[in-house]
Amino acid sequence: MAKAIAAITSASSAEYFSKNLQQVGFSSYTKAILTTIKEAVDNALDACEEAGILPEVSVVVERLGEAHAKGADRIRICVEDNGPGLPIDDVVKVFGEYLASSKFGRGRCTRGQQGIGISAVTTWAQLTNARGVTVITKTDKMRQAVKCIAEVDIKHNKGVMKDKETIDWDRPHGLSCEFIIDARLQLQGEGGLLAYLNGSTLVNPHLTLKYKILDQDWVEVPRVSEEAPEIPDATEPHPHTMKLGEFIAHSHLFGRVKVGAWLKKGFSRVSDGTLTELIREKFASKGLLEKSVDAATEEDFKKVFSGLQKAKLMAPSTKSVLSIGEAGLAKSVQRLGNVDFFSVVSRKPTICDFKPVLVEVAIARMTDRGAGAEEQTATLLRFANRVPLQFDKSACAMTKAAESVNWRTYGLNQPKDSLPLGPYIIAVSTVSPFIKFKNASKETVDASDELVEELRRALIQAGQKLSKHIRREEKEADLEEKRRHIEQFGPILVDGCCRIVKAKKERRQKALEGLAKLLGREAHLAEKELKEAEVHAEAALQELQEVTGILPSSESELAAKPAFAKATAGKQLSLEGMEEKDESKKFKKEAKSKGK
Amino acid sequence: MAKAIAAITSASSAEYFSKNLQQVGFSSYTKAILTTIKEAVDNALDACEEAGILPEVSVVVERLGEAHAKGADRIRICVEDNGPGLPIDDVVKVFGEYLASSKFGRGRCTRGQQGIGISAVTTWAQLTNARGVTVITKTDKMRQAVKCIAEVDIKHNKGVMKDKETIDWDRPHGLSCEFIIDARLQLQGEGGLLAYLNGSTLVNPHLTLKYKILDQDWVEVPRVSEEAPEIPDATEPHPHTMKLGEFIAHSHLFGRVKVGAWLKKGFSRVSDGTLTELIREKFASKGLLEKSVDAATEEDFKKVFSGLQKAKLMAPSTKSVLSIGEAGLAKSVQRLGNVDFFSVVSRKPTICDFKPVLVEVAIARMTDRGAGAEEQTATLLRFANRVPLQFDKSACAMTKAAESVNWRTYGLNQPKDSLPLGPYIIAVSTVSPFIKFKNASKETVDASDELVEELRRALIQAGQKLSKHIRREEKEADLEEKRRHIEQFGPILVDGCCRIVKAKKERRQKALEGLAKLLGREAHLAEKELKEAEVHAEAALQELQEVTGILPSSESELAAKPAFAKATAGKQLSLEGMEEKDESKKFKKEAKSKGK
Amino acid sequence: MSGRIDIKGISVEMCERLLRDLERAKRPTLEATKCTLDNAEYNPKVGYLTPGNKKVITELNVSSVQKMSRAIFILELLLRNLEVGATNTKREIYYISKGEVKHNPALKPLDFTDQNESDEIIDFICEMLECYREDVNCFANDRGGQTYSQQLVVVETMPDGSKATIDLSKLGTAPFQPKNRPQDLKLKARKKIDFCLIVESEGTANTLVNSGFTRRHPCILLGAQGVPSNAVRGWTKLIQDQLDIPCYFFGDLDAYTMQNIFRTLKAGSAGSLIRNSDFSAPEVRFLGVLPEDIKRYDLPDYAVRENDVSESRALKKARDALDNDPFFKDKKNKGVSDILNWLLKNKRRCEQQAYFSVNPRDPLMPEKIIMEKIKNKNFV
Amino acid sequence: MSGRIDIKGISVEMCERLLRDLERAKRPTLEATKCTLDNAEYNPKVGYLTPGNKKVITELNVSSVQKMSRAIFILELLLRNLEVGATNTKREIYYISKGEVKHNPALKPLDFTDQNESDEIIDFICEMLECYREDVNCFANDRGGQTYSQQLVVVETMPDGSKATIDLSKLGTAPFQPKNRPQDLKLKARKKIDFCLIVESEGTANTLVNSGFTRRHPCILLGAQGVPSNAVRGWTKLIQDQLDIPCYFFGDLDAYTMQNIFRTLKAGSAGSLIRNSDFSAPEVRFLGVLPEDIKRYDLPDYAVRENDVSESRALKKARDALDNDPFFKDKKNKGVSDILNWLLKNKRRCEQQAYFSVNPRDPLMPEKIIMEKIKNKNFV
Repeated sequence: MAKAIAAITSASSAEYFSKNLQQVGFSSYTKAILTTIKEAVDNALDACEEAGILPEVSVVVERLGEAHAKGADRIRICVEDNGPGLPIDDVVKVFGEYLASSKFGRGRCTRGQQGIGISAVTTWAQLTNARGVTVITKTDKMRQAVKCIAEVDIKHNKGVMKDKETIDWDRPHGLSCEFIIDARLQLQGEGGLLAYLNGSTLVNPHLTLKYKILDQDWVEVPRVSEEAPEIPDATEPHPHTMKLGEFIAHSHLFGRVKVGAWLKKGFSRVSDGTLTELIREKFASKGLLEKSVDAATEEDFKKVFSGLQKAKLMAPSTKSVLSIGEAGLAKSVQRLGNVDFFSVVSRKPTICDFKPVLVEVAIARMTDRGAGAEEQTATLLRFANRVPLQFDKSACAMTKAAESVNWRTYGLNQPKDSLPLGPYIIAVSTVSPFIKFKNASKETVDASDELVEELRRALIQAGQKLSKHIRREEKEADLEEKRRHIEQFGPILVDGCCRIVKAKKERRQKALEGLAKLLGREAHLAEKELKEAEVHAEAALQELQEVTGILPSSESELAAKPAFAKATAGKQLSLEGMEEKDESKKFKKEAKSKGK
Repeated sequence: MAKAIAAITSASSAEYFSKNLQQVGFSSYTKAILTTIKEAVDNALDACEEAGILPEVSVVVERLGEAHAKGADRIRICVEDNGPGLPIDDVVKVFGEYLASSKFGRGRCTRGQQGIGISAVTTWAQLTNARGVTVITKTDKMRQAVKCIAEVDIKHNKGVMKDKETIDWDRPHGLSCEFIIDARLQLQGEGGLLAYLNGSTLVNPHLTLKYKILDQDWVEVPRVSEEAPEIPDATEPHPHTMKLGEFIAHSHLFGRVKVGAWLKKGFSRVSDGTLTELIREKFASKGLLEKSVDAATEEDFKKVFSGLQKAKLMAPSTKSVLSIGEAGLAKSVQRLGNVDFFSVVSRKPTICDFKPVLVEVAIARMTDRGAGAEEQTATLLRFANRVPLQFDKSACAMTKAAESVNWRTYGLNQPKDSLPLGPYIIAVSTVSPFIKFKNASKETVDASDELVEELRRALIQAGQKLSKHIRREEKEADLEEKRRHIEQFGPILVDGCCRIVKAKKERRQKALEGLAKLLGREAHLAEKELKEAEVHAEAALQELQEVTGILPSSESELAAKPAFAKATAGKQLSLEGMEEKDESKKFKKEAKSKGK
Repeated sequence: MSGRIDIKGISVEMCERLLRDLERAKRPTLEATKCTLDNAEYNPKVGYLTPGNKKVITELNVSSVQKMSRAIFILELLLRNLEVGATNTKREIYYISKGEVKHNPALKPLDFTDQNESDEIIDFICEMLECYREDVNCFANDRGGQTYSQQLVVVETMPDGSKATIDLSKLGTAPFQPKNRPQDLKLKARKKIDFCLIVESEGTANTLVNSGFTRRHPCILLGAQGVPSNAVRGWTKLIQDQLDIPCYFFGDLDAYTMQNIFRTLKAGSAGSLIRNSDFSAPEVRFLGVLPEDIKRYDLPDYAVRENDVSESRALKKARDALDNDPFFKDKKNKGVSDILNWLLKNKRRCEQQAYFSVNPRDPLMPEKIIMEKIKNKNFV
Repeated sequence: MSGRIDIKGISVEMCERLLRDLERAKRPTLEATKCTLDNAEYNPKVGYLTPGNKKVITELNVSSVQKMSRAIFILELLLRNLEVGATNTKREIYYISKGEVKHNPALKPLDFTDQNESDEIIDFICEMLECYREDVNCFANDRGGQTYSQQLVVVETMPDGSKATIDLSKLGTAPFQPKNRPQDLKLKARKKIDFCLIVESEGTANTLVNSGFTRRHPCILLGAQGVPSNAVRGWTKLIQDQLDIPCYFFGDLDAYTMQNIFRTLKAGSAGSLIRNSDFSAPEVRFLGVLPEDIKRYDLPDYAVRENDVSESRALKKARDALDNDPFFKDKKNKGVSDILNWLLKNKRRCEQQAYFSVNPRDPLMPEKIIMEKIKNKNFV
């Protein structure tokens, strides 16, 4: 009755991914370009930072002609960096083997994590154009650079090197990779290449980026920070982040140490006090803690694990997260275009879902968005470990948080449950050694309640800072309006009265003077309020200067015309009573009830 | 300047997936139960069908207590089948190794494809409960069954067998697997376990399913078809579905054959005529086609590939897709509950995005949905290769197609661009050897325009069939109304006229008789229309009986009261002029303009 | 008026025919004049919209039996009213029918669930009998038409044959208010009357009278109060026919005024095709506001708010009217359709009160402009 | 009317004060009576709503300087009108102001962008001067109040001292139409007049007159045409005061009629606190439809559609009125507030035409019911 059973064969991960490239960023020809550049740039930046080098990255996108496939062009993409270069043996691993990585599961805030992305790009090039990646590499130990083609042996998930040759390359070290792929270029829009490039410069103040796209001229965006970020080392795992199976498996990494020692050394936040508590609560005996890990039974592990889950432990350390910093953001934000004013917030690292997370926000008001910008939705830029996320934004934690903020409180227009309107850029950066993406193509960060709340707080603080500027603008407009009113209506009112009572010219003159005094006094009051607002802004500027060492671009204009000061940054505010304290709200209500 | 570069290490696919279990169906505790059962049942059904065995599957879900983790229970899940069983050596491959499969990339309509799912379940059990899966297997070659524990060696992506023992098992062959996991049971709702179980029985008419959930009694849903579906073999790839790189790689599988022979043998739809065309259009020389594949240069391949892309080829064969069939669906739909009437449509296999696809639809009107059901949104069940899809429905091709149909045309209520309202179940099944899922957890089918259009046509046809029933119900109501009208208004009209013309009693009587004749004749007409509608329905029933050998459950009632006949099924309709021909639309308009 | 046509006779005849058909088991039909624009004809010599040949034929069948029964039922009520000389509004008819049903449960199926239903039946009856609503003693509210004149004398012959003579110059500041039926009125002029001015806004009519317009000019001045009621339409017709004086309409420059107010006053409406002969005054001319007045008098005008529902509907209707309305299509009314075209093209509008802005210090300026326009034949 | 109060004097005084303050650089203020319900007082002996002590004080500041300038500007226009005796509607005033601005660019800042803005200023002026709109020669459309009587004679004294005498029995079927200002009218009765009946629906008033109500009963019958206009309110007040006859209001039984129509006729409105003394007739009684009439005459009534926006708003307003409206709170008007309470409790309504259903074959039935109710003092 039963047929012969088909043989079971093992496929390599390369086979899996090559069949499922849509899951790792190649679901369309337009995304193919973006993914290719993104993976190459991510690797370049990671390598530079790892090596403590200030990155200088160039990107070239060239159209070679029509592709074989309909709806696509043959596109050449070349990404070069001044990083440490790859030892020649590593080239095929990095470009030609899936899940080969120096970073896999290490719990650090690097952009790349798992060693899939760039191998997928090579696969895409192979599939669409029958040729892998052309790599040039030079480390500082090599006298000449090596050029070769790397391909994926899909059947065996192994890198293959072809056409290796030695060449001269006029730089001490670096890496260049060139892909020829079927793809289609989208320049503008949220999912466009420019959004990616701008986003990358925003969250990487230390990056000098050059790019040449099709027939356009080279563009250079110089770095605004001379410090390469220090990527913190990973910390030991926190027991509350583990599952039982992982816990037991973890013990095997430590060989013949005693259980007690293993617990203290192998985990964060397990102290002698914790061990005492385990004994007191009968989750472990003294004897067990003295036993070798190898000798512990499964039952032992289960009990200790249960005990640790119930123990009150300090939250995990947040030392392992990397911060861009307010200073860097403040400088970098100026590279986005003509910035009218902006605010930046760098939260303290915190724990969400038992994992360390750091959230940073920059909001900038742009002056070059043209007519109608006030009615358009603000631009939201999302970053995960300093990589721009450009797709599927609606389900993302960062989008949800931004939509949940009541931006009207800060003087912005906002449709219900939506992003605010106006020529604003809202950049949200989430950095964590353990970002939970919703899918393998890393486009959306899973929206856990804790993470959304943390993001929301950062956005609220940035909104509060921003509102100081907006408030000052309103005060200026108000003063202006008051002056206009007086000039316009005063004489009309006095003249009308004079005609009705048939008054003489002298009375008119006197009344006009009286009126000017009266209303001038009031305008004076508004001027005083404006002054006060300016003093606040000045103080904020001062502080910014102390933090960053620079003043925003329009510094000179600022000195000449203090009423139009341009930037602020501040220390992290306490959140207590935040909503109540907000004064801009009150101010707006008053403004509304007037003038009717 | 540059730091030491970290070493590159290779991770196994097991490491990758175990770090990313949220991508393969373990993003929440509730999904964990569903994914576990789904993967085990999928494997059971695939194995039975492969072996030509009518499947009998049992599912047990038991709560063992609280889990270590908050918000979860310790759940035991056991799935048993009467399939061919696994040879003992294969057990660890299937349960303990990622990407080990008999089906990987074979282009057949099996439920499982890539060998990820069940290994992920084992991983989840290991992670949350420090123990893999307990398997009992017996093939018809084994005298006794073997019981063992299989686990994943995550570091090396290898299956590990533990505690192997021989036991007695009272069945000729079969497989049982038991997982103990941290999870949480959701029974009701779109994402609930019952929806999964009901869905599975709907699209697997040949399946007998037994289940016991927590403390509830055993439920048995017996099969309604005695034929195990024949899973068609894969066909050779079609050149238009390939990318250049794949095309070249494909040549290596064929050794030393001539290029011409390779093209004809290695691909679907490449004929002698195609080769002639290639020569005529100068994409290949006669010489090249006579050359051995091994001797062809990359340039040769590229030219031939271009030529094939430009050549007009027949669409790929659709022989490789599997059909549930209208008969099977018609029987299976009765297992959903108390079905009032229903319609089923099994489209011919077709090509979407160069890949063979078969779409089938069943729509049933339920009588047991309680009050308010008319205002609730109809239930949409989605199936991909006969596996229920339960999450992320909004982006799915099947949802999009169902929302795009104008259900009002068929007598259903429907808010704009939404699913229709009412106690209906709309089941849509997509079967294809190459279903493009949006993510690795296989919850959403990518909505390409071609696929959505094909789905839409199937739904429209099912709607048309359904509308016959709805139309008959309207006709019944209409006849009733007509009779009521005559009785009520006739005498009033005649009396009024008589009073105005001061007519005598005799005239009144005569006029009333005349009126009765006149209007009676018309009611008679309505009765005739109803009869005709019934005859149509009868014919459809007849046809159904021929196809399925059964009549729907309410057969006896049907015989007694032909006006309330209950089911229909029909041959595939031509789509030409479909919208124009639709008569129910016209009918409804008339009904509206009446009675005013 | 009640004697204009023999309602009773026509009704009996119709019911007789209906009954005869029924007796022979023949399907009876009711014929009604189709009162819609596609059955409206315009003969420039006649000057108002008349019904074409299209009939709405209702055949007795299961779907129409309710409507027919209701029609006969209401017809009986109306005939009774005519017999005793009672009059009613539509709403009263609705309640009378409620009372009939209450007193006779056999009529229950006829019961109207709201007034719209009985109104529809009354209209249907009028279309069948080709009569006015007033012919069956069913009257709408009197509205508009308040009239001032120092020369006009109205003589009404009462049902008892006596005559009432009303000298409009003797009413103090009070106006004469015409009724909804063109009563048996005879109009006389104590002195020569030069013209009749119909003012769209009742309020502005008042302002003109208060400022002495009717004292300075031998004329008749009346306010239309928006879309002219039957009273205003019939009354203007009487003035035109009996006094043979030029009539001018002074209103806003906008699509709504041109189509709904002026066209109705001058040529009747599609809904009242049967009545237009007595309820339209084809000689009325449109005095303004004319498009050229905006420049000539530097009037403040407005852009049509195209996102305003009613304004954009009026524009759409204007476009339709130019294509389909026989009144606007006839070259005799080119002046009026030119204005519609201008409105569609320029999307501007100007209100009649804009004349008050010409010289704000001279309250008589609007009067002067009106007289100047009449003198210079500056109207269409 | 124009001489009722010294508008000019009050205005000059106000401007003088304003100017004097300005000369001293003192912040001037303008005081206006607060015309809202929370400043309405009701003294049962007076019988209508009067203003309390609350004033709206506008102090000159940057925010109010525009409003004040506009007020003085419009005031000047109005004073000019009074001087030359010109009258205008609100819309005309709007256009006159447009003209002023056009001719004098210095006034550009005052320019109104739409009529609402100038209307608001006119109301503000009236509240400051504590005068009627009519006092500053600004008139609304005449609306409603068409009056029939066989006994009433109206004598109007014209500005030139001459008198116009109008005998309502001599107008044929035409009504007497009162104007929006309680003119200098003297009312006389040719024969004894028993009562005055104010009918909510103009159409039903007509039906009653047509059927001979005014011929059979020595009375005055007038139609209110919905919410009573100033004409109707002032005219009813004149009839009440000069003829000293009982006045009855016959209208629908619903919350809207009780609050917006009957209350306004009897005691004025909160918005017109200043004018109520001349524009309300406190002796008017509510004849029906009374809640008990529904049973007594078996009238068809309706459930209030609570999901209808306007009906539910009327109910909500009724609830507020019972809590806050001094008219409804005073025990003198308990009968009326009992009806409001009944409406709130039962959520039913009944239209006045329901009387026509009582005996559908007798066109005089509504008249009989009305007379019976008057005779039996069956009113509140």
